[in-house]
Amino acid sequence: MKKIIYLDNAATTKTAPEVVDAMLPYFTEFYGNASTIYDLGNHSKNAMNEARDIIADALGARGEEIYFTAGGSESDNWALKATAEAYKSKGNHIITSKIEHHAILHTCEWLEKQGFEVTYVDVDENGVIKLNELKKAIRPTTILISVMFANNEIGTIQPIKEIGEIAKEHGILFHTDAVQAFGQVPINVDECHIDMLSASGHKLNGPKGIGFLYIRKGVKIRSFVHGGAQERKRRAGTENIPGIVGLGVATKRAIASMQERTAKEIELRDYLIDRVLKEIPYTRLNGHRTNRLPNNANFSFQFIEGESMLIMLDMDGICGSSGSACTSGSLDPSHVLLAIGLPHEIAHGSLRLTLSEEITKEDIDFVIEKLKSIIERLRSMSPLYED
Amino acid sequence: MKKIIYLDNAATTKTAPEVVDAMLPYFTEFYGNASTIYDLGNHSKNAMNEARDIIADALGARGEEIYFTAGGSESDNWALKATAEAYKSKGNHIITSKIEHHAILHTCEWLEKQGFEVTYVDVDENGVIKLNELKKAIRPTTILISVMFANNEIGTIQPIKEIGEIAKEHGILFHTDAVQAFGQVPINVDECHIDMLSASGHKLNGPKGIGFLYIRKGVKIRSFVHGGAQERKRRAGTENIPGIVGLGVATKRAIASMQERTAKEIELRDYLIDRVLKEIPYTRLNGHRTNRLPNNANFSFQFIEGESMLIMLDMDGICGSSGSACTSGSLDPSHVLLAIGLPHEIAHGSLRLTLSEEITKEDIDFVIEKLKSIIERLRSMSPLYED
Amino acid sequence: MYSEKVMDHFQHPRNVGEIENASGVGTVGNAKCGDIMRMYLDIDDNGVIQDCKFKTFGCGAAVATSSMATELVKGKTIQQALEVTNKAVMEALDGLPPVKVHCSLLAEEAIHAALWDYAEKHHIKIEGLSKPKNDISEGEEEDEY
Amino acid sequence: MYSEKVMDHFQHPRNVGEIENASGVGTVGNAKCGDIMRMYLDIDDNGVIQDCKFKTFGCGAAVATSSMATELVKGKTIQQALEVTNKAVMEALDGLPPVKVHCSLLAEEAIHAALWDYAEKHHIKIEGLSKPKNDISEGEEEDEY
Ligand SMILES: Cc1ncc(COP(=O)(O)O)c(C=O)c1O
Ligand SMILES: Cc1ncc(COP(=O)(O)O)c(C=O)c1O
Ligand code: FES
Ligand code: FES
Repeated sequence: MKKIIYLDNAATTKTAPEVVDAMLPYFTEFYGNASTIYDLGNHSKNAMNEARDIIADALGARGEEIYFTAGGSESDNWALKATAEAYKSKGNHIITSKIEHHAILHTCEWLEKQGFEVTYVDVDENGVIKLNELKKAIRPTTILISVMFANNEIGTIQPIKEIGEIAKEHGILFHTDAVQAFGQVPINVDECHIDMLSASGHKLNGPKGIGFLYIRKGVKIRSFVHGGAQERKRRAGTENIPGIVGLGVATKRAIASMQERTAKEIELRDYLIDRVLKEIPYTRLNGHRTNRLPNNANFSFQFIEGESMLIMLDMDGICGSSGSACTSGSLDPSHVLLAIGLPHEIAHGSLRLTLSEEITKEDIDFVIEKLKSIIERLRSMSPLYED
Repeated sequence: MKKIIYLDNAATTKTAPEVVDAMLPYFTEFYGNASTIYDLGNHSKNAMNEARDIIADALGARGEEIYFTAGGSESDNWALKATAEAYKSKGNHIITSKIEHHAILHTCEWLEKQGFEVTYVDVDENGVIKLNELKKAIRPTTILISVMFANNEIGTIQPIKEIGEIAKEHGILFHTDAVQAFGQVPINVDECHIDMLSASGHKLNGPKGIGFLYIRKGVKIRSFVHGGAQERKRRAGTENIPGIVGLGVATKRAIASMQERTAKEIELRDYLIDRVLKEIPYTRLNGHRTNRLPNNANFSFQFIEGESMLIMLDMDGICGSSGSACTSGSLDPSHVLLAIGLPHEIAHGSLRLTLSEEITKEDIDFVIEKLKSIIERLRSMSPLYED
Repeated sequence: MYSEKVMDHFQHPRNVGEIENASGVGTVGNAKCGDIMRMYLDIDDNGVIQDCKFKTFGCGAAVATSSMATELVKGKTIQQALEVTNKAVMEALDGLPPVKVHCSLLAEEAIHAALWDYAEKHHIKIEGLSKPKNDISEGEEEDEY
Repeated sequence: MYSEKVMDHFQHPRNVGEIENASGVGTVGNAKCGDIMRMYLDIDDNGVIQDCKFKTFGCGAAVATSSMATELVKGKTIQQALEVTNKAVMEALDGLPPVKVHCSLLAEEAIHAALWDYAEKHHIKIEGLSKPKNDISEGEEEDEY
């Protein structure tokens, strides 16, 4: 098999071998249902609560405030729909941003159909939410503000603490989609006045199909998945113990290695950004230059289209992603790139490269060389490019 | 570690080693996101669709009618809530049974709060739904009938084909919670006129945290988890590839071994039932004598309480479960046992033993001996028992 | 889920049984979980509890709290026995899971019921003892989600 | 997701480039995905397409269908070229994923646009050719869930 340079860690990550090792006994040996009374079940319950405590620690929260879900999308759906349901007698207005993940945006659209009103606050050209617009959007009927911690496409980190303070000041609940941020940047739910927070295991070298929602004690959110009494009666379904154990170990690992790992990633990321901007003409960086996720670089190359670029990169063993229409189920260009002001045709030619701790300078050099020739080739084919 | 006789396979099962083996490469080697364009992602997509086809085959369905979820509870919530939403202009009435799993019942209660009307049809003393009551419950506004394929506590298998025919005749959608039945008894969605079917991986030696909802082509159910375009835009969330692969292999395995395995289980189950009924006085069998899940035995022992019995069994290395109040988050006695007409104090003293292919006659003999002395001991402590 | 002490009292319950011609017998039940506890007291002329036995239809915690409660009241005066509250029993057992707190109330109430029976039979009034309920369900509301 | 033939035409696209003083040039775009295709035709006096080149700003399928379309029309008469529909191009490529069908329409329309341009320049009317749209978006509705 040819060597693969995997630069799509914002899409998903490799499950760390030590995470898999930790999960294994819970498949075939300690497979008991955590809601049972016998020893085998207790073993599961203890393992689960250990993971809960690890995660709570990572956020400055308490174990009983962590609720396991099937991933980021479920956490986002839960946070929005079930908060709206619980607080609808207080008001029907929700504030979010224009650059949220679809798990938030499509949920908001659904809520609009149920009679809720949603304000989608603008971002500036770096993808930072406009705080003055956010403040202006607040109404007496506003029950929830949901703004992502860091954007999945352009990597921009939001002023979460300021948003939390605004929410607190107005007595409004604050949810943040931290699927991209958890494990990558330090987060403290008290300092940032976060009432709810979504995260997903597979973004931090944990398993797929597991995530959590942090719910501050006292928040009266309803259930989203109704049924059994699991998760303190708030989220039904037999607990995914191997997944939960894996998420716990992945969290421990991500937190322990965060400083060193992200320092290295930032160095490589900046090297990549600097060289690409200097060596490839008609190129721009998307997202905030410094206030971005340690591993995220996002470029727009004029005159070319994303999918073709991705296929060519793949032929060289490089995995990247694009805000391009063609890669997702939808054909529209990325709403995030449009929100930061890119015209359609430029939004189409964007490339997101997201690093991991395994990426070396040699990898980056290789990628830059390949990228240069791919872009040259595609431009020579493009009816938009005349030089 | 002392030998464990695991007789709680209705709660969850051991993940089969070959299932785990099949999953492993998808954690650390083929970890690509199935929604991406590069080879690594295609690998995931292909593995996923292979699993989809295996499951579809098992049901007589087509691959594109299988939608992966996080488990039985999510499937049940999805089927009910999002069908109700999609068909509410047609009507607001839903029919189900009194002995459904909480994932159905609590979802129905939630729907009632949203303005839907739900009829909970009675069952007879064997736990079989009363078909004449079901028919009488049908109204012009009935949009959905949801009846479980087999009951998780008492094992009774429902007349699914008859229900499907009634539903079809009246142009009503038919959902069945087959979480306990899938992989244990043959199911054909066309023969039974099933429009939607829920199942969960961990009940058939597959992994926890993965399940599916079969949705017949043409059924206009909405999304439950909104967000990305996964699962033909119907269920958002990065696909849990290891889980999906595991569910595929587990299904293949369960279908291939079904005949031989269940024949053996039925023999042992009947041996267990016969001996217990004969050798322990004041004991009754719950559920239908023959038309029950191959691996399910459920007894009520008068004058004693379930949790104490379970703890004592556990001390002998035997894992069982109880319809007793005390084992779940709730303290109410099992709604299923009450529905088949048991008085409270007898419902409290029930014991469910669910076999697997690994259980031997020697295990059953051991269990019966232990059970006899435990029940004697508890009865001697009971203020209700006078002999 | 249970402490070692609870498991010990569950596995080796002290004072199981009945006392013939007991000075006082009390039976209480909990409609919430359907469990029932019966307590027998043998009280001497000085008002000292000489013996105490129980029968319980109930969960592990119910058995363990019955057992511990009998141990705690034995040898005590009536007044001292009134101080054997559910909290005292729980503490002596190194605690109970939250969902099991009500089981310990069963034990407290069973003692009270047996003392009440004694008082009625002897036509005396015990300071600080009010008529025990037959059903000790707290009626606490569960959170709804 | 793509067939081998698509990948081949994507990796080694035939006839990329421009034709100076082409007999006909057509540019079409697809608002839905923002992609653009330009087709150049060199048509001789007998109405036979001697050469054909393209430039495409678009996805892998757009590149491959452009390439295949140029191959298919080369050497054909104008009337034969009109039979190179998107279906014909797709078939020649061993199919496209459903979400990519519209990309092949881009190729069909680009040929039509180039022929239209040729007809206008030469003041002739081509049987069966109607004025091509600039934007070939089908406007098909997506399922809503
Ligand atoms: C009949 C039935 N339905 C639904 C469920 C819920 O499945 P899960 O716990 O996998 O979400 C179960 C098992 O717990 C069940 O037995
Ligand atoms: C910001 C953000 N939110 C939510 C999600 C959804 O997470 P998942 O796919 O694990 O459900 C993702 C990733 O896909 C994400 O990047
Ligand atoms: S006494 Fe009923 S649950 Fe403990
Ligand atoms: S041409 Fe736009 S997606 Fe293919």
